[in-house]
Amino acid sequence: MSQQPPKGYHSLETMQRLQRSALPTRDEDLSAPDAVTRRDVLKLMMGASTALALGTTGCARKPEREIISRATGPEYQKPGKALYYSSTYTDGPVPYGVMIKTVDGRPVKIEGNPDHPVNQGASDAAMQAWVLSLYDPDRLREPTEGTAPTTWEAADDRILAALPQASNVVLMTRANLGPSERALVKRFTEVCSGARHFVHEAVHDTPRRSAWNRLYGADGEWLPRFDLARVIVSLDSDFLATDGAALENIRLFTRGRKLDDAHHGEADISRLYVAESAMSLTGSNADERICLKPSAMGAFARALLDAVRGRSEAIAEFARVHRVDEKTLTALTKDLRENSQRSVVVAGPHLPQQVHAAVALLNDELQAPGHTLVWNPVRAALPVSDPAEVESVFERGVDVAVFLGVNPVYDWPGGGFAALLQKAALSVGHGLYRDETLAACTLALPSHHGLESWNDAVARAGVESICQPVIAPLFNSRQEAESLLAWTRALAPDSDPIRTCSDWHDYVRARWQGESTSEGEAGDRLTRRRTWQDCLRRGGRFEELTAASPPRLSHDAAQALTPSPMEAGDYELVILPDPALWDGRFAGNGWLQELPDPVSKVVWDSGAIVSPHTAEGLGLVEGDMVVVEVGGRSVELPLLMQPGAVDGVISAYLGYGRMEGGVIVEQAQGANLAPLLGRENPSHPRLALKAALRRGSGHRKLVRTQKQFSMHDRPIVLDGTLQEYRHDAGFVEHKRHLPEPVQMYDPWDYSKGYKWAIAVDLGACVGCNACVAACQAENNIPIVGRDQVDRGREMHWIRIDRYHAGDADNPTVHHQPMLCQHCDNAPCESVCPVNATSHSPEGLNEMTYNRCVGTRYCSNNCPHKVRRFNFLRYQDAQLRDPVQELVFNPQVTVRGVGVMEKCTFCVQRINEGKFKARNRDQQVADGAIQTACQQACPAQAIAFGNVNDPDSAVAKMNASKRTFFVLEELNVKPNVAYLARVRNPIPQRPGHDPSDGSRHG
Amino acid sequence: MSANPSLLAPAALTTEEVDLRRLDRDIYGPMEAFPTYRWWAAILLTGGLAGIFVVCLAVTVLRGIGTWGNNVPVGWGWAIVNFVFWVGIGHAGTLISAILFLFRQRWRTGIARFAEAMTIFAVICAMQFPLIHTGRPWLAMFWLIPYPNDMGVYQNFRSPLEWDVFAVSTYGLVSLMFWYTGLIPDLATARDRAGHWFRKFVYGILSLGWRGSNRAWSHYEKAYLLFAGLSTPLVLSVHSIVSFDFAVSVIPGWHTTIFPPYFVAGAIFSGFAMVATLIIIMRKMFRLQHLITDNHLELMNKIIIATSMMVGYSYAMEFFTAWYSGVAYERYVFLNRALGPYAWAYWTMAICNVLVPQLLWFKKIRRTALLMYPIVILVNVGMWFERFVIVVTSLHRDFLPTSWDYFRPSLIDIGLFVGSWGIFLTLLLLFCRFLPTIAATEVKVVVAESHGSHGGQHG
Amino acid sequence: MAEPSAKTVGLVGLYDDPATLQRAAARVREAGYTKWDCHTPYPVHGLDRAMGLKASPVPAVALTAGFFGLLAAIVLTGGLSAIHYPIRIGGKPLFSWPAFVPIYFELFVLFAALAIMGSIIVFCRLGRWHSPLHDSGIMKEITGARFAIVLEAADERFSEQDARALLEETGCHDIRPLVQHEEKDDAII
Amino acid sequence: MFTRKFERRIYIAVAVFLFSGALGVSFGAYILWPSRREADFQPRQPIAFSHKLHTGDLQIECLYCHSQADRSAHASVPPVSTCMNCHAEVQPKDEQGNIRPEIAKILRHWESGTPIRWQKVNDVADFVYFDHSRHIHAGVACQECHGPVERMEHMYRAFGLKMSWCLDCHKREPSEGEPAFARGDATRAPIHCSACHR
Repeated sequence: MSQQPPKGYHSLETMQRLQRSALPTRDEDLSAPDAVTRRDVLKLMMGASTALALGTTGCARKPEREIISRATGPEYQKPGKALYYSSTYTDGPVPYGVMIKTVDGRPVKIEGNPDHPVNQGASDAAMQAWVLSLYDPDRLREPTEGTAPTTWEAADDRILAALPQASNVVLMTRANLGPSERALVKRFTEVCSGARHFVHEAVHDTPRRSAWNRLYGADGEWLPRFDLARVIVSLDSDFLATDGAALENIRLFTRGRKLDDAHHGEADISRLYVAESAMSLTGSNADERICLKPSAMGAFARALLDAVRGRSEAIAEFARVHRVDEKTLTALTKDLRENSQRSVVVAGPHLPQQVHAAVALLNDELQAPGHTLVWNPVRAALPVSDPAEVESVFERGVDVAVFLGVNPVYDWPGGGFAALLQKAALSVGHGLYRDETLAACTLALPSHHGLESWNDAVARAGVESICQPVIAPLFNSRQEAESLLAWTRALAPDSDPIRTCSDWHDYVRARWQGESTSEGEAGDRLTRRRTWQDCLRRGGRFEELTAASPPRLSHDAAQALTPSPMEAGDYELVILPDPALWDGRFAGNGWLQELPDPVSKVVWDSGAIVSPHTAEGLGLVEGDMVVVEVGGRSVELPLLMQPGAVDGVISAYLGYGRMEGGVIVEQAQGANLAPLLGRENPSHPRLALKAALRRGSGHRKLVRTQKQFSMHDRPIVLDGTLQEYRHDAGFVEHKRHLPEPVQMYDPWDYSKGYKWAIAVDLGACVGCNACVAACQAENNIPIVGRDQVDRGREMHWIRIDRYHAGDADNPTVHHQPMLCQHCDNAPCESVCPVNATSHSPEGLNEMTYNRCVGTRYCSNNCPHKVRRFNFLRYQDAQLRDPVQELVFNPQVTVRGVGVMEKCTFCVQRINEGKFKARNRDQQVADGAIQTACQQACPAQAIAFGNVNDPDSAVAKMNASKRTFFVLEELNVKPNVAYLARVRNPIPQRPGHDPSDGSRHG
Repeated sequence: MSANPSLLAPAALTTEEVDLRRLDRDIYGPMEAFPTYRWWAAILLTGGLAGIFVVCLAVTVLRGIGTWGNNVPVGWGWAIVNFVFWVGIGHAGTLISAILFLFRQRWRTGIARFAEAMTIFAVICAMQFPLIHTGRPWLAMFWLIPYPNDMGVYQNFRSPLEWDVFAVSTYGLVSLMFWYTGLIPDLATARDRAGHWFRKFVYGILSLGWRGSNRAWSHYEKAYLLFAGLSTPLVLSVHSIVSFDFAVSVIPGWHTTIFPPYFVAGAIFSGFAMVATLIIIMRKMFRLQHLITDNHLELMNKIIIATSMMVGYSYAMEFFTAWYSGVAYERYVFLNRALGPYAWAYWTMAICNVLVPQLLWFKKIRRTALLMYPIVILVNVGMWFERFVIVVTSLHRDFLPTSWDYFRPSLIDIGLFVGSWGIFLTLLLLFCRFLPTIAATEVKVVVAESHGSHGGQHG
Repeated sequence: MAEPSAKTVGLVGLYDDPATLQRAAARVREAGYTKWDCHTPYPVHGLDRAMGLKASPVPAVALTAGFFGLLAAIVLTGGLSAIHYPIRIGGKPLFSWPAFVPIYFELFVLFAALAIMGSIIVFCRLGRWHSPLHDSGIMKEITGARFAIVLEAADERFSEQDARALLEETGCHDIRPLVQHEEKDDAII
Repeated sequence: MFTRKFERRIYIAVAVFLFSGALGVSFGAYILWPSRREADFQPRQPIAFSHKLHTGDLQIECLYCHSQADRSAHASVPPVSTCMNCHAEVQPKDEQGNIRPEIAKILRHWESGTPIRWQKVNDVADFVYFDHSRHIHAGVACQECHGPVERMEHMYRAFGLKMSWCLDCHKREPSEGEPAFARGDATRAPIHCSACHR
């Protein structure tokens, strides 16, 4: 060490270059200016990224490794550095804007696109899980005819041989086709004589949509502005989860409930009334929840209407007939009357048209349209075709049936589509998996994943976005639209301009460039190209939705719809989309299967949800198999007892009981509810008013990630009412449980440098699970399967704890995201014998996987039980599979068997942000580092940052008077602060404490 | 210092007139004869059980701890229960050889050797479990030991598990040395009695050339006394430190200062019960009833009932402390123990450990091997359940109700426990075959003195 | 029994009860012998005094070793936790000595115990397997419950006649010369 | 049977056992000592590229080829196109007038567009997240970890790159003028676990 080695690069020029590179670059949010060349690059990169992935993931050391130096360096791509591409998530019911993070040419994480006006950077669980399905090994990898593999040419030949002669061609697609796809479908039906386009969805809002069509004479939708409303009334509408654009609804709803300690005396937050038949996510966030059967919803809306119009006895009568607390309804009426223009009533899309007519009248009475309701004339989804019409077409015989991305054999209302399919001479299924429909079709054609596709989407008027591929196709697949384009081109006459369209990418781009020129005369090639690139970079074309001229309500139509009382049987059945799996299209996605249901916490399965009283009445316990019967068709599934459900109402989720589509689908339990979808009730297919429920045979345990829902009088979630808060912003102080802490040692000093912390606003969190899925995607968290969850070995680093309080039949529900609290006096650290978990000077509780020997003592000693252990070789199979392993985030170690793991506050992101700042001799700016959960959260309930910076968001939240820490009485000094939830129930009635029993003196 | 010998020591520790040569014959005879078919059958059986251990261990290491019943609130299951159980059993031997030695309890000589051997085998069984319960035992076996390494990382000496490494290995090593020290003169006798050269060779090597020189005896006796003096705090500390695994944590039901004495009392309790369980069979097998007499059994039973009362007191005290603390979490844990999903385990423990031993108040039962046998068996069962109750019921419901869960053992859990019995009994059978099961030299002193043929200068 | 190459290294007197042995030992000591010893099947109380043995140094050795163990423990725990690689653990200081006490105790005991074991081997002269006592079969009689006084020829007072007379005087009826067969190397077996 | 000779044999046996044990352990430790074992690794490379020639004799800066080292966690190995920046012109020939074989290899890769598969020389375990840019910005010279590359005809691994070796540098007390000194940190670089492991 006598002689310093010469510093090879430290010439003057190098230093200058170093300083130059310290300037901010836009390397992280570059989208490709020229996508055609980039696609070639992507193809090239596939091999390299596989090799690199082998190198960068996994705990195991591989002795000899290669560095592959390409012939030419790809543009923008830096090894190990993330590149973000904007795109659109189109698999769900509502198109959302996304930013796709790619590392070394492979997409690894989906984030919301902050520029997209609907989701504004937020994401939901299905969006987060989108990337997993890209690398699903169960995807259909090549075209097949029957079970034999075939080629695209052969398949095309067969189809094109059949199409020109065909007189009856059925083209069945999803509802939310993008504008380009809609145009192409139209062209197809034009060039292919005898072709009819049908739209199929199992979950749709046809009752509401057709009601609005009749009431307003236009095919549009009302978008509620929950942020502007002071009184929100939901009639069986789960708008925070499955009804409408949930990400936007959550954002607006929580915006309407923001609190500011400085003005706590004038605090005014919205009051949410939910009248519902089962405990939904929205109902769990209600300030006042009214248990009501679906059949009573129409009467309820009419009673409210009458009461608001001044006939108060109507509501009293309704309360008496339906045994609902009259005081609540009276208060609701009063609230509505006092909040004209500031209240909104929404009704669930499955309810019959007459309910929507009454609700429309009510909203009109409240002057909601134009104030708390905004009219959107362009809908994301096409209207769904009438199943009876489709069936009649098939009954007459079909020559060619083409199914693009739909699975009617599984989810056809009433079932029995497989028999109809037999009547097609040639059936062509085009999809991601060999699902039920593809398995039944003559030709099964593999589709591109959305991340391999060009596409566009329209979310609403003025919000059009582009979907661009971020990886070359993994398999021998072809995009559905590409196929349709190929067939259209082949059938089109020579003069048709579509003959010149080379591929689907060209088609989409031409449409976008064509439209952008229509506005002006200039329109030279360069401008058009630049506009297209701008849109691509930004994710689309986003304009503010103007409430220019909302249509007027036709009172005649409303009156025509109003009467007819709903007749109900002993049991009413509501069929709901699964919050994670939707209609079953995501059933092959392990992350979503293992995502706990936000209300029941059931995973990998679903049951018939009934109230405990109903179950007791039948002498059944949870897990007993029951038969649900509607009109002679029945489904057997386990009973799920749900406090808060209404007696005599059964609710059940679609999306389970899939028969074909790979290992995950096969592992999942559950029954297919589609056969019970409306035959008898075509106008409201998801609501059966006359259902039967009887004991089935056997028992199947419903596996939940959480078994206890009572808080056991412990000060875990603290909450208060708006009254309390107005009186004293620091009301939580009286409920905290804080004995004088005695500490033997002097505490460490964390006041210098960074001190990372998280604050969670329980008043904002609605319990939607987006954070859980985002964490799973970001941190390489394994899927463990139903059996392992049953044994209590789920791996989620962040979970949403749900507590019930108050009335057992209609409980108050609290959601509490629970993650590693990064305690400064961490009990886990001092018990680890090998120093595998320790504290950083920045306040992080670190978990060093490679040092861990797996004593599990840390987990035992964790009071919050947030540590997770790799009991088995959960990741080994995935690591061995060259396709599946691509999904791993290379910035996070993949944990092997016998290793403890837990939330790290996304330390990979902290380090990345810190290094970036430090390389530029700067401090990390507040908000520059976001944890995955924070980034996904649509409610913006989570803040992360440096508490030593008093201006940081987290420091401000920590300074709130509502702040408390979970189990702070143990003096573990958590770094995760919770802000007490402020609920807004009807102001206190004498002799009744509206808040729950989780009180502490 | 020395207790009144008449309190515990009855007059006769041997039932028949025994001269020293007869004594040697009785003690060394079994190890010099060819093994009986019964021995072969027994070792085949226990060896088979030990084989189960090996198979279950292989499954565990290859597939992971997930083959057990453990889950996230209950991170420790049967492995740690078994560890504490075996360590507890491993207390009787050192206690008999050290504490009773210091208290000059002469009756200890009859059972000391056997109990010490049992201690060592129990500690061997015990040491398996903390190692194999780790997720990555192939690393844990190195990384828990402070040796120079290229990582630059060492151990966390604040962790009770690291204390365990030091405590249990020190205890095992010291017990082994203590035992071996006691064996040296007996090995010399075995050497001198040996007929076959190989036997002579092995015992000769092991006895280190012991010649019974009084100059050696002088040092030897002093050293033995020191060993006893050192082992006494050691034996108390080991189970105290094992109890720290729980007491140092924050988990309600674990975080309690009563644990060290409670654990030590329990360890003595279980240790004596186990000694009684095994020695009753052993003395029958080798016809040593005249050396391990009913007096011995009665004395052991007295200690068993005394420690049973201590343990019972601890059980009661835990409830009192929980109630008196006013901490909701503590109160809940104890109510949950007695009334929750694991009430069956709690009451099994309470009945076996507190109620059943009360029968030992009857002299008849104390002195009849057949009558006391079921009692000591039940004490063994009860003490296993005590550890189960402590480990599992405290963990399965702690602070946040959302993480509460239930623990069910798997077949592998059961296999490992049964297999550890196989290891223990195999070692014990080998011990009975190859080493003197009674501390012959010490018994000789007692016999000589009780015959009144000693020098008379010393009492 | 004695062979031509044999060399008498001492004289053994065998007794049948420990009381006689004690009296004899006192007698031998009074006679001024220094290189002699008693061999007994078990420790005979009072014999140390009869032989005039000094107190054993084992306790001092054990205590010293114990303190070395303590020191080692302090250096090990404190040095590795606070100096070599200071890692923050559980909000405790780097040198949180109360948490190290169990290790201090254990290493104290371990070192002391190892020292005792070592002392036994050294002071009791173990690990010396060859001895004419074994070859002559005397050892067998001792472990078989007889008692012996061995007067070594190396003692300057030793002469076979005097020694034999001394032993006879103490009431010994079984007096044997102790013979060493230096060359008898094939004695294995 | 226990003669002096026998005893001597036992002593010898014990001594041999202890000695060979000690020797075996120390030899084994020496052989297996990770940092020693992994240093000096010198794999065969597909092209006999000389760092000595390029960076030593020709004084080409490290960052010319490893262009991401100051901006990214990975230093990056240059694509063939970077070689061609010079070798499009610089094409030394041997006596027969043929382009030298190693240069010809590059040209072949360039023309066929096939990647070069280099053998990795300096490597750390997967669970170590080493960031080149941080080290370069902190003023650590390349040679401190990679050894005297400018004198390496054939690239080899100069250090074992093991954790205690990293810590030797990280643990140093910061001297005046270093950023850590200004920040008031106790050590020159972070020594907490998540600095490198995540």
